Amino acid sequence: MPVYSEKVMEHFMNPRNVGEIENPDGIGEVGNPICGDMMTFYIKVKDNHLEDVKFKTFGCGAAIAVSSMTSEMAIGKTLDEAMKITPGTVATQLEGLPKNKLHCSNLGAQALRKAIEDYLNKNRAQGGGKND
Amino acid sequence: MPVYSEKVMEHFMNPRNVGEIENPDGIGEVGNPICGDMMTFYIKVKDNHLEDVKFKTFGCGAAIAVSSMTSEMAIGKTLDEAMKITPGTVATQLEGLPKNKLHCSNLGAQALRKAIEDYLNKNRAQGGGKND
Amino acid sequence: MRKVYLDNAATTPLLPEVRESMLPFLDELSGNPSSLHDWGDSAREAVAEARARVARLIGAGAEEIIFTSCGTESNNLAVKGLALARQNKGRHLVASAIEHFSVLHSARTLEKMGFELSLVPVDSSGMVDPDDVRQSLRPDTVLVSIMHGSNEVGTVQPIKEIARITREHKVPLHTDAVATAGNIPVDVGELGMDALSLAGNQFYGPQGAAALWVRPGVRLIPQFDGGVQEGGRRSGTENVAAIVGLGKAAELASDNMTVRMGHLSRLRDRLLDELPRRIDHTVVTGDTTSRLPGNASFCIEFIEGESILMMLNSKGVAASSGSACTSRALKASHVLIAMGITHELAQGSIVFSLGVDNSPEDVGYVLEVLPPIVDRLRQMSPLYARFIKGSKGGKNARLQ
Amino acid sequence: MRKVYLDNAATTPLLPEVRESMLPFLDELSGNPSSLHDWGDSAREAVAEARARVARLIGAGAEEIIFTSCGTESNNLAVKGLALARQNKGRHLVASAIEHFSVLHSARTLEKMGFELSLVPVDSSGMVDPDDVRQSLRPDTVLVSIMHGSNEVGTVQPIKEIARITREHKVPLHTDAVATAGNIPVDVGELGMDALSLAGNQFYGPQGAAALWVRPGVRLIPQFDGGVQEGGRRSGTENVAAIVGLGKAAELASDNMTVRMGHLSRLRDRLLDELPRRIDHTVVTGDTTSRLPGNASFCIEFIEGESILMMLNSKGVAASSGSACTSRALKASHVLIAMGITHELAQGSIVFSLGVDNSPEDVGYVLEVLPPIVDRLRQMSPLYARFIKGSKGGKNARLQ
Ligand SMILES: Cc1ncc(COP(=O)(O)O)c(C=O)c1O
Ligand SMILES: Cc1ncc(COP(=O)(O)O)c(C=O)c1O
Repeated sequence: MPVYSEKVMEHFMNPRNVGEIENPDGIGEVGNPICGDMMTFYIKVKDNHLEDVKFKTFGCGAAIAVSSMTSEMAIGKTLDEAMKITPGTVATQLEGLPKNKLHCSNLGAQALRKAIEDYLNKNRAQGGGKND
Repeated sequence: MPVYSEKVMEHFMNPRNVGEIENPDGIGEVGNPICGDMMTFYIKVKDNHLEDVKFKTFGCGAAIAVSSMTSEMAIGKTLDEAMKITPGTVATQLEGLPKNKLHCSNLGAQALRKAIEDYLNKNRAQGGGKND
Repeated sequence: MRKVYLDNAATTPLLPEVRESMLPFLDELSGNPSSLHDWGDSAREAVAEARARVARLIGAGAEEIIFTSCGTESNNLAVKGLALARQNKGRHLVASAIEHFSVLHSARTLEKMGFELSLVPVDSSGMVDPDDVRQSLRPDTVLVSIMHGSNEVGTVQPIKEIARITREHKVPLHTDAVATAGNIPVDVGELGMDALSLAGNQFYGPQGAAALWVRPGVRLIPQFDGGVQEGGRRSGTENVAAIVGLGKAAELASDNMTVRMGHLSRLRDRLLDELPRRIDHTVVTGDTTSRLPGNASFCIEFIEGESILMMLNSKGVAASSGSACTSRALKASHVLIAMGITHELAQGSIVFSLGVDNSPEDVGYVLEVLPPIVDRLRQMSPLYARFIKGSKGGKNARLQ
Repeated sequence: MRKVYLDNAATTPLLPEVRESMLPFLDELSGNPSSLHDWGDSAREAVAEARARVARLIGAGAEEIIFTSCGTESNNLAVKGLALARQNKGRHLVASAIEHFSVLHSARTLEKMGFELSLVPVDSSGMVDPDDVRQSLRPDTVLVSIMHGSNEVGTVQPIKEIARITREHKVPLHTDAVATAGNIPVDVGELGMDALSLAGNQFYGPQGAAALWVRPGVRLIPQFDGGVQEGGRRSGTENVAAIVGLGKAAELASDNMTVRMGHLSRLRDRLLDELPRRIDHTVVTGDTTSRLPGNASFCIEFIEGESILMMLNSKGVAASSGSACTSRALKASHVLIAMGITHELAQGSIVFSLGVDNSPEDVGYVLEVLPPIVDRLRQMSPLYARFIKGSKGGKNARLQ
């Protein structure tokens, strides 16, 4: 196997929060199958907090573990806090990733951020601006 | 070991006719230590036959075995017969020699021939001409 | 848990007889074959016997075999050694697009030195058309290198036809037979190439011993400079134990080839037939008739190879993949891409390579554990979700 | 008959612990370290452990070790790889006149590609003068290669002083430490070279596993193109069993070096002292103080090395020689000639290389059987006869 930490293996074998959210408040999609990995994140927002996060991921073991870990880290956080989840913090929580898999940890945080931005954009468009 | 035949090994371990002949009828010396091998052949001639042949050899296993075999083949032969001993017949009698050792078999026949020529020259010089 | 090794293309297990043949050269002092004493003699004789056995496997003369340390070394020596020996005649090379990197990258290195490389394409089943080889030849072509069998997709090339063309044009042909020698009949006289690479760990011999055969009269520039081992064509102290093991493996392969091929192709055909039946949207890669007896390779849509391997491994099954994520360079297999498979589909590559130790039960086990793994990964896959949505109510609805 | 192996410079016996460490990788399936499954994991972990052990032996970082198949490969990779990586900076090479052929002939190959080679001489004891290295440096020098210890005459070079000079001039220094690493302390930090070759079968490890260490930041052009094994610097499937054995041998060498050196140098000194005392007209070759602990090498006048080896072998003793007749090229050892030894004297070369398995009894046995062998050969030697006649009645009369 790639030299994955136990944490990565555990999240890969038992990924948290796999799935879609019906009528999500935001969707973020990054990567594409040609490059090897693709992730779609779905979020449900309540009181400026991430009430629920779900994902679907096409990709390697690291991509799946990163998605799982990112979703777990995000749930319950405020939007601001969630925007501060970085590839580095995800990789650290996973007890490290092999060097050539670091791009996967970028994708997780990016997809989450895109989903939040999607939510914010929609809200702004509706003049809601909860997050200002 | 170099891939020597049993015959070569046997002659190397128990070389025949090693030594010098006191007051030889002919001496033949070939090779030189810089090239690796040097042989000196001594002959005793009686009634146009090689009554005795002895040699001293500095060199590898093949050189010693070739000297021994050449001397053994030569003893008892007429001078004419002995002159017909070739590197090839020596090598054949030794059941072959490794390719890079073939020059050694040249030396044996050469040294013998030189000794015979030495004898013939001396005789001719003395007007003896036994061999004509 | 059942352990099922289906990665024989990566390296085969050692047969007990091969191990036995090696032990005396590990158990006691194994001499240096260049040494002039009894220990050296034993080592030299053992290497000579192994050489004769390897030669017999491919119908060659013993003195035509050069022992090397791995298939990669054999391929480097062949491509660079043959091309550089003829560079005064020209600097054009021909290779197929699906050669192993040890051939392709050797040719690339020659390109940096001023050679030109023409790549011959393959069709969708990974076959080279001999006519394309003919078309690629130029007056300054000094080497053609076409592999015999592909470890990734199993396709076996029409080397005999290709050799007929290269001989006609008096261009030497090297064949990477690392995946075929010892596994299917390879006779250099019958096939007609000029140089051939093989490796012991592809047919139940040890790692660390491989060979290059070169037809007598074909010049080769050695790639290791040093002593005069292997007739000066490959310097360096020989790995006697591994060479002896290679020789034994060659002997066993010569003796048992037909039986082995029958066994393997029965297992292979069951995989090739049943897996696509049990897992929708799965394609077989490589030619189905001109094929290595042990190769069952597929692309499974909507999911990625490394994830499949990891889940298979958790069930005790070893296999390999040509997906980008499983390569350290993060590029999809150039073999699959050359066959016209999309990058997306190539991500789902999975290669089962069978060995003589595998049983019908092993195959049954894989057929049982793989479908739920694919299901699970597809349930996670946004591509699959998109596909299902795109075909809602259609014939693919049942896939849910 | 007693069997005494004194050719450890050719190849050492495998220590039982080393053999034990290797067997699991021959006994079961040894995976391919590149594979993504449990078998691959075990193989990869075993290689990583071996890498750490080899690194520890020479005080290096694990990731700086490149595994190869033999000392010759390490030397070829070092000389060609380092020189070619810097050829835009210049094309001048420096090596000592007594380098192993795998270094010298690699440099010769580079000469054919346009490089220039300067050979640094040695003195009569085989020592390089660091000042000569300094003198040979030019602005376009891109590589210096000086061996650490000579397997033929035992001399150990002042590498630390040489490295100080090359560092000053910012020229990389490669050191062939095949004869020293694992036998005497070698610390790359302390010695200061930039690349170092070592081989397992020189310190009780297996044949087929060697290494090149390269200082971080020093560029190297790989000599095997192919996959990304060894960080892309040496492609090809690893010989896992042999690498594991090399690692174990490195660990044992690290742990037992002082004891081993004491044991060997006692045996060596007895040979160096007593042989010339028991056999007239015998000279020790190589430096007597800066010397490998296991090397006892001589030239015995008036006779030839192959004959000595054959007679020693018939008494169960294995040794080697640098005589012309014992080389397949029929040339006297370039090392002896570079030391100013005449071709004639070089013919009488005999090299005993001791190993940890040798006992004082072994040495006693050689001291007992060699003098009569020399006598016998001298009785056959026309050179000896001539010498005796030339000194009739003189001090050498007693030699008869
Ligand atoms: C000093 C030295 N360098 C290089 C080599 C070459 O090593 P190998 O024979 O393992 O290729 C040797 C072999 O004895 C050696 O003694
Ligand atoms: C077709 C082919 N050629 C060459 C190689 C390289 O051989 P090695 O890994 O022994 O260097 C392989 C390895 O799998 C192969 O399958």
